[in-house]
Amino acid sequence: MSAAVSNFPIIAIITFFLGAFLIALIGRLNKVLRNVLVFISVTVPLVLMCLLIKPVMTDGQIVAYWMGNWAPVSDWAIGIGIEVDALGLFFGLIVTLAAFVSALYSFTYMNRDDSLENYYTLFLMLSGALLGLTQSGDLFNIFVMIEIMTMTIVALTAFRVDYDGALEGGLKYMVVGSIGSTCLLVGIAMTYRQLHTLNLAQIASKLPGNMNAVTIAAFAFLLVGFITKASLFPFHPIEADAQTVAPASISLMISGVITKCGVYGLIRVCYNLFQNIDAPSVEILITGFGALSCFICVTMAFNQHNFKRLLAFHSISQVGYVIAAAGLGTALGLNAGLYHAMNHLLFKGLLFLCAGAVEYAAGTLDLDRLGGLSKKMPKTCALFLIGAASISGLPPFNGFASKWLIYQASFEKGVSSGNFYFVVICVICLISSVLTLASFVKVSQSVFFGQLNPEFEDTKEVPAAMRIPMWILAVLCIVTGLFPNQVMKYVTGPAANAAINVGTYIDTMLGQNTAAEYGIASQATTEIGKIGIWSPVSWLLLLLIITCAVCLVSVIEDPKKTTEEERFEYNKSKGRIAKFSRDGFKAAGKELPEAENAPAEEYDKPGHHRNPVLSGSTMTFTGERDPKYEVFFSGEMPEYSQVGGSDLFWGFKHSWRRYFSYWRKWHSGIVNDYVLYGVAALAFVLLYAVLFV
Amino acid sequence: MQVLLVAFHILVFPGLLFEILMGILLLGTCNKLVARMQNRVGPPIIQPWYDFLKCCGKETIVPRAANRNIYLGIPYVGLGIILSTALFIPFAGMKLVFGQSDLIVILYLLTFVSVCMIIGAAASSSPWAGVGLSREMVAMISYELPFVFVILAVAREAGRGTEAGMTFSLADIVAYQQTNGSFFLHPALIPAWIAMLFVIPCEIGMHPFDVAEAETEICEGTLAEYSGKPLAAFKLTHCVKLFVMTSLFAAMFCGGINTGIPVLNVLIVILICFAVMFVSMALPHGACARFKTEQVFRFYWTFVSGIALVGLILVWCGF
Amino acid sequence: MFQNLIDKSMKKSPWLFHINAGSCNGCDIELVSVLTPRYDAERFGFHLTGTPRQADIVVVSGPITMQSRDRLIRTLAQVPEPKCVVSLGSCPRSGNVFKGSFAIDGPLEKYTHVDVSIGGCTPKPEAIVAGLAKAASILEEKRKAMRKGGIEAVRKMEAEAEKPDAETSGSTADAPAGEKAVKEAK
Amino acid sequence: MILPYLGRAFTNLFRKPATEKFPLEDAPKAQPNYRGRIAYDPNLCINCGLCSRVCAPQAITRTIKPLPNGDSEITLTFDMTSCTFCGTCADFCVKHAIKMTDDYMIVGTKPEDFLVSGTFIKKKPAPPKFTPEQIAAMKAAAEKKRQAAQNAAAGAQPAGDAAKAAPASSEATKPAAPADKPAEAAAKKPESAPADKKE
Repeated sequence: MSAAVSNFPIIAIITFFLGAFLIALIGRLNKVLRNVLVFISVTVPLVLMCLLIKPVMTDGQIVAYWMGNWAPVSDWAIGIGIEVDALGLFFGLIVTLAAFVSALYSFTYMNRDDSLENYYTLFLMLSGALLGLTQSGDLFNIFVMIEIMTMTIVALTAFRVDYDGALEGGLKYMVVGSIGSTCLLVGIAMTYRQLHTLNLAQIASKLPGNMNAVTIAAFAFLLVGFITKASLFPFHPIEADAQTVAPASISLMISGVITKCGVYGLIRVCYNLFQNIDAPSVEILITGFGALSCFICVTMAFNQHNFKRLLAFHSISQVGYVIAAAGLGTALGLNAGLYHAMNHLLFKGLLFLCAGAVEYAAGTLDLDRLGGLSKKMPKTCALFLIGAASISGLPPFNGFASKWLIYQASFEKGVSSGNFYFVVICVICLISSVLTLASFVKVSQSVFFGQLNPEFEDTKEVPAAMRIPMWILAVLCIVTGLFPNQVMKYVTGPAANAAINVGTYIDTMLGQNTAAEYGIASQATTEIGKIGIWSPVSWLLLLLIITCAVCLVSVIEDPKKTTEEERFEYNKSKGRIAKFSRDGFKAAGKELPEAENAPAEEYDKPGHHRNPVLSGSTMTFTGERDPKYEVFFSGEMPEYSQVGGSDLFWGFKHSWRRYFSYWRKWHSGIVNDYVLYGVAALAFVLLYAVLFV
Repeated sequence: MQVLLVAFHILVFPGLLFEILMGILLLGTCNKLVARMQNRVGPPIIQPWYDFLKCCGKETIVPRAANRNIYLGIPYVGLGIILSTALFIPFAGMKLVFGQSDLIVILYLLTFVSVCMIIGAAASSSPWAGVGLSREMVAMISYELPFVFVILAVAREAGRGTEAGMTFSLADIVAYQQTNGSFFLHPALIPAWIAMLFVIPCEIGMHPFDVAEAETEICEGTLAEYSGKPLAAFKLTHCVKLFVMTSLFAAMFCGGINTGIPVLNVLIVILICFAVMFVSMALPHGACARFKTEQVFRFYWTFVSGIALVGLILVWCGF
Repeated sequence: MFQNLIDKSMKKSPWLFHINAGSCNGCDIELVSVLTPRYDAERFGFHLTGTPRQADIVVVSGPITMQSRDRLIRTLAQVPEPKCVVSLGSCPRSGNVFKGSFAIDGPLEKYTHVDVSIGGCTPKPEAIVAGLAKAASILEEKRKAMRKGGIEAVRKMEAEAEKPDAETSGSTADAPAGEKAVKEAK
Repeated sequence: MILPYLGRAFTNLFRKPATEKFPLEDAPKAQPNYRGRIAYDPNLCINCGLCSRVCAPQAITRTIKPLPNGDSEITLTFDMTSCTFCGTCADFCVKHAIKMTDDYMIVGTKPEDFLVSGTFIKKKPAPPKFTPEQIAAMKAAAEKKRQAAQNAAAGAQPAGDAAKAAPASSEATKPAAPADKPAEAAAKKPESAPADKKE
């Protein structure tokens, strides 16, 4: 490992923090300078992380860097180590990519707010903390980074103080977040008390030897701490509230990255430190948390009225997917989990940015009032469709590849372990995938399609600068969806293997054969070959062939039909017709009799009888455009009657009304309820760990 | 030569023309059988072909409030996808076009086809279509659960041979049935294929469960605004979906039929398709009226998934 | 070749859309009874659709009452071309017993060209089937006209159909011819 | 979840469908006295106009065209699209000129197909036998004869019933007066009758 490459991670972290402090100093001077500074301090870490991919991912080396060059002396690791293996780099990539996209987006999205230098300082500190968390090889350093992250996120959620619910969301996040941090701190203290070391590698080497009651309690505390950060089932309301009120670029960071760091922590704890993931009880616990939060949050998202709150609940259910897959313990399961974690960042980020764009253009996120925006914002609608298709797992997009892996892994785990529980997990995942699709159909119908609310008549498309980051994410969505095998081989495969065999992790930090001496076998890197026998590229080729075959057939020459509508539009564009004049109106192919000049006596001949007083209603069509191209409204003039987002799917919701009303009461929005749920979860996990692990 | 063979496979035999022909014949005979059940003569067998041609000939009206590109483009995408899905199903032992086929992939492709219809309905911005697409979505949620149970049961049963203990690949399932008997006769899988027979009509949207295009209640629901060529594409998708589901049933449960002569195999599987069509679509259509939306949902999530779950548990306990 | 295949298929699968412009429901029941097993219009491909967008033959029944007049015009406009309008029973053509009342708004011919009329105060189902079959064959000619000259050609064809054909001799021709000429002038 | 019609649906499969073969064979005949298309026999018609007065939807119109030789050509048109087939015109027609056939296939594309009409020529009425002068003379002779008869009767009972006779005579004169008026009316009647028939 050449020296220069080994200190890339620390440079990346430092650029974030340096950028944050510089902006705090000179941010107020001039806007452009501040934006340039933000841009630099966001692109440099991304570039560094990409440079690291070659050595760490493909060659399998691990970057080891001791802060202040305090190398371990006679196996006492005092200094803080930065250790980046494939797993750490994988999550580091996620963090830097999200930070880059979010910064780009917020240049235009936030320009309506003021005191932006505070925003950017907090934002860069947040990204720095996140990157530090994923790179650090020291347990306490992880805790410090988590603290910085929680504090900055609380401040950023409540950044728009005038937004109703912002302060409340921030407060709730801080209160329940601090429960998680205290659990982490207690866990770290316990492990330190037992093993007298904080270095991850050293803990990993020492811990499997002496598992006693204290370390099991420490495991439970660490587990609950990271579950709070990943905001799984009992802790998810705080994140849902925070994401609803935070600015869109920040909710991208919350849902895309902070939950992933919780997942990173969980994987480190279970796979590396305690290596007890293959114990059935731990698997059941973790997959249980994952599946539970997956199903409950999807059904909760099903009848939300606010666009971003719906997306928030979905992001929790997708994290539930990741945890359910990662908790399986098999190589395929971890692979599927990591792949889904990456996909989740891409499509969830895209959807949050679309929500931000809708809020920026239309001003509201209420699903019952929005409607028909696809005519006004066609590009955002296209982007939204890509995001929605990939989150609901439609084939060519990336959601499908990772979900398919998750079903395969969970069912395979069920079969190999003979435990019907994992089949139930697989079924829950499949069903919540359909429910995700259902709620995104609801969102697309009530925001983009359907009738345009006259209130939003003058919404314009969002500026192009805002759409560039969305296009970056959309392209990544499609690319990772089209080449699942390559992604498996180069990105998620090495990361999963790094998590599974801890030996190399320990050796690089503490010297060559320490792992062997502690009796930790280094498992062979399992090669996942058979996966991905479905190659989407060939399917896409097939689809192209068939659609052009269909179009060839349908090229039957259409009867000359310069429809009146096109001619009318053409003339109007040329300004020839100011308004559709009355005389041009031949509703059903026949001139309508003018009320005045219809001679009364013309109809006295046989076979024709007309009432003498010609009704005034002939006048109804003055000024109305040709009804041929109006929507069929069973004869009436079409007026605004958009079925609001909330009362779609009446059949389904009616059957589940008791279930839905129970969960609505459960999410009461009162902080002490959430704290109660958190503590209850902690007690449950402690009891479970003591009894079973 | 190889390219020509692949082209033949894609475009003619198990490909486009065969699917469309089979789809039209299946829907035609289904309507004819239903008519005969109601004691009337009923339309000619190739009536869907005339409907398709007539719709091609009519003028296409795009409502002013509709989103024009999606409104016109989506039907052809849906048609392309359903035609490509059929290529993933091994038909009477024929070699697969791309050599791989997977139940989960087919499950999601079928979902994609229904999503195309939903997006098409949403793009037409008609209130009828709004109600129609929400009903289509509820129908999709309702048939997904039993369908998943059936897929897991079949995957588990066919996986006994492989080391991973389960296989989603349809090719392996058919191979397994070739060796030790088709699943149709297998005692443990009887509840599975009964549940599958219930799932097929809801997946396609046939009469008792066609809550989405209920022409009487919500004016043709999702297709309320469609006319002309896009409508023709949707009608053809409906026909081909019939063929896809019946040939999926044949592949999943009657894969073991192998009489050596390929032509005979093909005929037998075609016969099975017609038999499945009769039992699962014509009989319910002739015998009962259209379900309400929540009736469809409750029926599928209690009765049909109960049967499917019994099938899964039977297979799980290794009968 | 494909085009006249389509023309032929126009005749073979005509879809009906029923507009009740204030009818006493006598004709509506008869129209629906056409789809029952005894008369079974479905063997000719007739199929009752829910939207005008998918309709080929629009069956109008009832004297165009004041209320239903605007809705009738809008729905008729929303039917895609080559379409036929069939008046069912006596009411649409003349207003039957409601003739001269303040509540109805004139015969159907005022608003659209009526291709086929089926007389009878509730015509028998066989008469309806015969009428619809005639309308289906007219549909085919309209489709041919539309192929050549587009929608204007169809309108021209309808206008010719309305002109009184010369060969009906005898005095009956001139009396109605009188009022026909007047309508043309309008 | 019982399916009551499953059994019946299954058995129907093997039964002959109950559909009429209408277009292949000819249409089935209607019931015996079905009120279908109107058949009007112009020769029996006496142009009394009862049918058009009694027809609710005013489906019957009549045009009378005077011909040069004094005859009048009368056409009655029955508009089938305006008729409700109630049959009242057939009941009221004194001469049974209107019959309701059982032809229910009233289908047409042009309004003319629905008009049932018949015309007949109403002869000019024969010229009156007596010229007006002869009629005046005959009237005067009759007058004289009646006066003579009256005077004879008045002579027989001169005073007794003069009072009675007065009113009697007044009646007598009155009946006499109207008596002679109808006579004129009668005279006038022959040539007015044709006129009456004319309008």
